[in-house]
Amino acid sequence: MAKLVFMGRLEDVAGTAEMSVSPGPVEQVLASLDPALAVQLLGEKVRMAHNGRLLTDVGGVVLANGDELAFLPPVSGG
Amino acid sequence: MAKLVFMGRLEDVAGTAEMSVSPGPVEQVLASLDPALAVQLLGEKVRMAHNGRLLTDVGGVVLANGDELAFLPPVSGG
Amino acid sequence: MADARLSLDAFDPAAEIAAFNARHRSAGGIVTFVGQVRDSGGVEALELQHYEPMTLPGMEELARITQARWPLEGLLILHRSGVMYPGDAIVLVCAAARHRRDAFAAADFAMDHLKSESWFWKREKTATGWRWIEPRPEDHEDISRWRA
Amino acid sequence: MADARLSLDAFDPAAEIAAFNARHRSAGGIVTFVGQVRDSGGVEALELQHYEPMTLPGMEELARITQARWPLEGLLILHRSGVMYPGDAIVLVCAAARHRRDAFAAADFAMDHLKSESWFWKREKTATGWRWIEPRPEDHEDISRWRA
Repeated sequence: MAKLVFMGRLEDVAGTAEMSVSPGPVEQVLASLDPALAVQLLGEKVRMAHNGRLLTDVGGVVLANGDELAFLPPVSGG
Repeated sequence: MAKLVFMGRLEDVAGTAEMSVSPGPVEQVLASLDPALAVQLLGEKVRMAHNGRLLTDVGGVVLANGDELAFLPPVSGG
Repeated sequence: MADARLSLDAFDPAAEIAAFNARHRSAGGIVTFVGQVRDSGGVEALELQHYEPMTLPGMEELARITQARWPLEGLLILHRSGVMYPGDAIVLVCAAARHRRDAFAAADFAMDHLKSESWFWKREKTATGWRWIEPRPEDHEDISRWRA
Repeated sequence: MADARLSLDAFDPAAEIAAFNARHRSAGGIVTFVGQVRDSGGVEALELQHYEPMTLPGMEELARITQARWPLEGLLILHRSGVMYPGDAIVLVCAAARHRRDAFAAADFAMDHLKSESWFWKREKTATGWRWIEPRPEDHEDISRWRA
């Protein structure tokens, strides 16, 4: 299985901080989610990180077994 | 008597931190000093304070008994 | 020389500053910034979330960039994660430098970047419940000052 | 609210910062600057002279101006006079504010003015003896930044 991680307000939208999903192309993984959640995850201010590395484009990205895909809304620290 | 106070490098020039002088107009007090010292005290970067208040012009200033005239070279704190 | 730390528990900024100062007694100047949970505006608690694989590495990279940009003798970047209460310290930055202006600029730069480019998500609890805090436009203006 | 102090004896900047922080736990941000005698360049000792009738009043006036210019929740300006050795603290400025940028600007402003417009005279002792330190051109440039 692969893991999706929802940070910040996306955790509230997803109703969970993490979700196990079947491995496969990211587009396919997103298509399997609740459409209301998928729309939020694909918002223009949301960035994605694959195994801790920022993605510039999800096209062609495939989640393997044990992979982690994080959805990162705008940050605010300090 | 009145008192002259020499701060910073002017103390080295005067050879003392303070000096008692006879009361009177500042011009007259300065004229009574060693000319080499007076030249330094009248340098354009030296400011004067009469009883703790900065003078903009010494013209007409008279030192009374117990007065203090301080000579303040450029400062450097912190 | 640079020290970046993510603290999951409360820390004492005064004790950290004392330790930093003791390590840098030969520096000309030390600037510190402490950010704390404000005791006003009805905020009962604040939570900061971090993302384990990215948050500390990002802070370490920020420390590296800050040190590359100014000649520093020491730098500490310490950030809390978790639930905090009014008066609790959120963040501490200490910069030691030979010259005062370098220490001020480095601490200011590090804070601007922690505020709007580090991997933290913040929510506040008030009487009406928890609310996620979005970055403010000022945060982006602050950081744009450094892109000369 | 503002606190200006002239210290004729050594002070512990970390203890002063801890006390200041404790008084301002509800402020959003606290910026501190500590200036110390550098442990380099062959300086064996540093002496700062002050002029009793003007130095502390000038520091009090600087504190007043700084507070009038930025919305601060607290301000401390503490300056040593006398003979100091490498590692000794010379000056401490602490500024607490609701907003980070105000605290940074106020501390920076106060330091620039202490450096070149407060009534102190400084001399250094090296192997060749004591030497008076004149203000540097940078000190005047630093202060001119605030005359907008």
